[in-house]
Amino acid sequence: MSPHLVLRVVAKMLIPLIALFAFYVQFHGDFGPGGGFQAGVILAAGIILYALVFGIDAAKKAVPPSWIRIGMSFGVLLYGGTGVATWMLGGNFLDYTQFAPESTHAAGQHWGIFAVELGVFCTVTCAMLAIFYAFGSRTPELSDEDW
Amino acid sequence: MSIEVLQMFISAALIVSGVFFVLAGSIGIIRLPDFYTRMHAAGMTDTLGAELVILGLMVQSGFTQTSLKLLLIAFFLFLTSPTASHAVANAAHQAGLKPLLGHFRAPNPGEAVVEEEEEH
Amino acid sequence: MHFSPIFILDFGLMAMLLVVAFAVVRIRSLFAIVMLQGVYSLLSAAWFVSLDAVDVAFTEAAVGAGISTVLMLGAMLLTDRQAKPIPVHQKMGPFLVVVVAGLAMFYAIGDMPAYGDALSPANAYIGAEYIEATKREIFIPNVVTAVLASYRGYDTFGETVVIFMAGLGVLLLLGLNGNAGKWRAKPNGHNIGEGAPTPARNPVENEPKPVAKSTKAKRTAKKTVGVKS
Amino acid sequence: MDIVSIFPAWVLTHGPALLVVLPLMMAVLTALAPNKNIAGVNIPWVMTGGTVVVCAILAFSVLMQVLSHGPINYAMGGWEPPIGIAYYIDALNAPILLLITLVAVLCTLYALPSVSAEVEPKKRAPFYAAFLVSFAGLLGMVTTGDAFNVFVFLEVSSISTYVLVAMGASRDRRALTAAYNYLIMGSIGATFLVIGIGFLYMQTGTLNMIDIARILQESGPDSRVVKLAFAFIVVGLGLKLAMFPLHTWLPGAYAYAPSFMTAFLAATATKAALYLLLRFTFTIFDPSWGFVGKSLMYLLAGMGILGMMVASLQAIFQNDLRRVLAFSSVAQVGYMLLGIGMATTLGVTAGYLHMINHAIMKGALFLAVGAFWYRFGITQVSDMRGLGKTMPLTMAAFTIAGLSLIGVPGTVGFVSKLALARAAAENGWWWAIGVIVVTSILAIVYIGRLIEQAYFHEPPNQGGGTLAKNEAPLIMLIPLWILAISALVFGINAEWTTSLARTAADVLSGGPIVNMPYIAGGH
Repeated sequence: MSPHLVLRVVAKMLIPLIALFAFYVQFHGDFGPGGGFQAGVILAAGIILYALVFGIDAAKKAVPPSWIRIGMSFGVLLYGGTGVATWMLGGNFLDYTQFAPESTHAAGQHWGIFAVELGVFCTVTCAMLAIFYAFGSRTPELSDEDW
Repeated sequence: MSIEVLQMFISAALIVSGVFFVLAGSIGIIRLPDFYTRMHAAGMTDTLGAELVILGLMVQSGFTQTSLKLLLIAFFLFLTSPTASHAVANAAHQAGLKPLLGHFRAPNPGEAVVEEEEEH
Repeated sequence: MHFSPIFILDFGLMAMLLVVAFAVVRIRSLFAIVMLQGVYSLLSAAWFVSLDAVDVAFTEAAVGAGISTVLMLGAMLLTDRQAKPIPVHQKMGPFLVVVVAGLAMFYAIGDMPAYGDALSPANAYIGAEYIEATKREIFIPNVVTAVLASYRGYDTFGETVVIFMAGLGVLLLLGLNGNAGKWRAKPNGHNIGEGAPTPARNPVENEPKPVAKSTKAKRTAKKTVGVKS
Repeated sequence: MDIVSIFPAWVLTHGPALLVVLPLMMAVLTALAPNKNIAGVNIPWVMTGGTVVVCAILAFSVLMQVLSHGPINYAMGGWEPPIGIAYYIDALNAPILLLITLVAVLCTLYALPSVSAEVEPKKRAPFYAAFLVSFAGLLGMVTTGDAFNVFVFLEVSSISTYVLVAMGASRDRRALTAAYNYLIMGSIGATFLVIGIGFLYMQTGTLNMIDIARILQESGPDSRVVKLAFAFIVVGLGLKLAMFPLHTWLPGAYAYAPSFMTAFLAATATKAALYLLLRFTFTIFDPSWGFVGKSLMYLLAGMGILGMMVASLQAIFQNDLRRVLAFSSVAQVGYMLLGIGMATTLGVTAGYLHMINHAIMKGALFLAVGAFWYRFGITQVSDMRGLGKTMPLTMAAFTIAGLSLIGVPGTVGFVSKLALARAAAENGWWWAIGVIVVTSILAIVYIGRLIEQAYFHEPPNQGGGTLAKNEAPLIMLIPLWILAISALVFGINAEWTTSLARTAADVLSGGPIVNMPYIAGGH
């Protein structure tokens, strides 16, 4: 029997909740504290917890390293693309009001903030995982006696 | 006695007892002799002490959103603190750290307790 | 000067920060340092809460205490558990820099606005305007998000690029599979240089041993020593 | 104006932002690009090259617009400053934009063979991406008119530069220590800078440079917080621009970075930091304030002089070819600081001119050194024997740039040294002229050593016979010779560069932003 039975059971319970919390922080950032940076870090922490408890190979199956470069780039592209979109609509770079110029309640601003926060979220999650994978992969594996 | 006063008393009692456990745990961490016993004290601080304080706060805030959030915190603490204590103690055990055993041997059941000090 | 609870809390937290910072500087066990840095982050997060900077506190707790502790531990596993002692004469330069910078800040304290002064420029000018303008123009309750993502969204774009670059840098230097650093550059013609490795020599030959293996050996060696003592 | 009307109106309005955003976005796309050649085309290189060329065109349009229509303001996100971030481009930073983009174009051209020899094949796409990020960061630092945005883009460019320097590890493992050293020093510099900006914010409550300048003009120089901010900012930028005692990161970083990156760094990175120093000391602070004027004169000029002397001496005793040039860079930064430290129009003109000229000649020198390595693996001075015979064209360009570094008449180095000497004479700093002469003699020693090795020694024996002639590939020679020829052209006809420098200095003295008083003459 694995000596980590307790850890595994608890981690299995917690990781979905951590991910849920990350999304809460992400999408509730307009109203409470939080935003893309924090949410990205929390989601990455959840995945790292998975890697610590179940081994880094299992984590690499769940979140393949090949996604990481794409995810990191996608985040910046989404952020910059929001700015490019505002250019296309005739405004200055990152002028979100262009998305809904007629709105009295600044709907354009809401859409813009939503998009850029999502971009930050993607980049932060993937960058954190990149760093963790890079360091974690250099030991053969995180075997039991190491922890 | 109105409900508020009752609420107050219950919450005060809970918080005070929580603080007592935290204090006892803190003293234990300093005073106890070896890793495993200290772990015991630390685990108590984390789990029982903190839980009781949170319960007291919950009673104080009544049926509100704050109370719900506190309940969630209590739930997560209840899950994570014992797990953390377990993981740390388990790691120490795996690494081969022996618990510190006293000078007294545990008496066999049935025998009379003979207080016999061993030689150093 | 009145000793309000907030005042005592602030000073208590600052004092604890100071103690932890000293401990981090003095201790040589890397494991303890990493843990103390987590403690430092949590303390500063608590302090930020008492300053009503909840967003900052949240970030500090998530990044400083959470993920960077794990990453530092991961890095530490690859190196060593103890920091090498640094001779005193090497410490003097940094120490002087810190002392001079600290004294300079003390020198300026007299002209700084009072702590929490609502009329100080930082609070009264653009800061106040952000709070007003967010209500008027963006309609979201969290001013921090409004400033971060909209008013100063371009800065955040730059920060996102910084994070992207950090990830990309790790990819470039370490690789995700732990097998980076074996490739050797070769000149395109005859190699007559002294510094560069000659093409004839086998580059794998004078490679240092794979890092993971040696640390592993070191670790087990340490462990046996630890049990015996 | 004719040249401006070529560009569509959209480019004229949004060009400044596009100049920075385009390389950033292309960097991200390059990071995703395949490493393999598709149909014989190196995709990441083509993407990088296209981006820098477009950026150079944009920078040209920006410069022309600034020269004909005056400063450009661009409000990011449509938020007018001070509430939002604004770009502010005038005659002071527009030439630097053009300089950075042109150097980047030449370096990218050169990079095609150089990078394929020095960077692992599967890492080429992220490598080019990192280069584009570094490039965009430098452009962002120079274009922005917001003090905090300066810090953000300083970080963008610095972090990518650390990575790029460390990429030299496939050639020499010491690149890793050099990059680490650079990382530590650069982070300390950035911290100092951001603390200084924080104190400025504390004093003024705003981050927009023009707004800070206006408020500081109203409140005057008496606040200790302002003095502290100035001190921190000067130290922070001093680290970045390798001001003399803070230059320790520079030789290592230049010596072990990949060849084309060294050339790019030497020609642009310190220049961007120097521009920021000018902007902060002359636009945000005011040189007529006692502490600013004194630190310009004693600190910047003093450190400049010390750097010129000490670094030139150190350059003589280096064995590594690129270290010689790196120490010479520290010395050349000293020349620029000396010009700026005079705080006169002539002095700043000379410093600015030297900044442009130094980019040209140091770029050429490092490109040539990279070509030496590319063909023969040469990194040491003693290995240069006979290069005049084995690589005649490369060595000729190296010699031209080297002579320019010494200050031989007819080269750009002479023009800016003469301007500097003139400014010193006008200021009554006769000793400074003496120092310029002495350091030029030292330059003769350290450059002469290299040229002597190349021309007055036989090529070494290699496999029986002497080393055969093996010229660098054409694609490396073209950028090298463009720089070498411009070192001659702008040395003989310095009107255009001088007028650019003069307009830049006039911006500081005239002050179209807020009417900044500007001290003329010595004090």
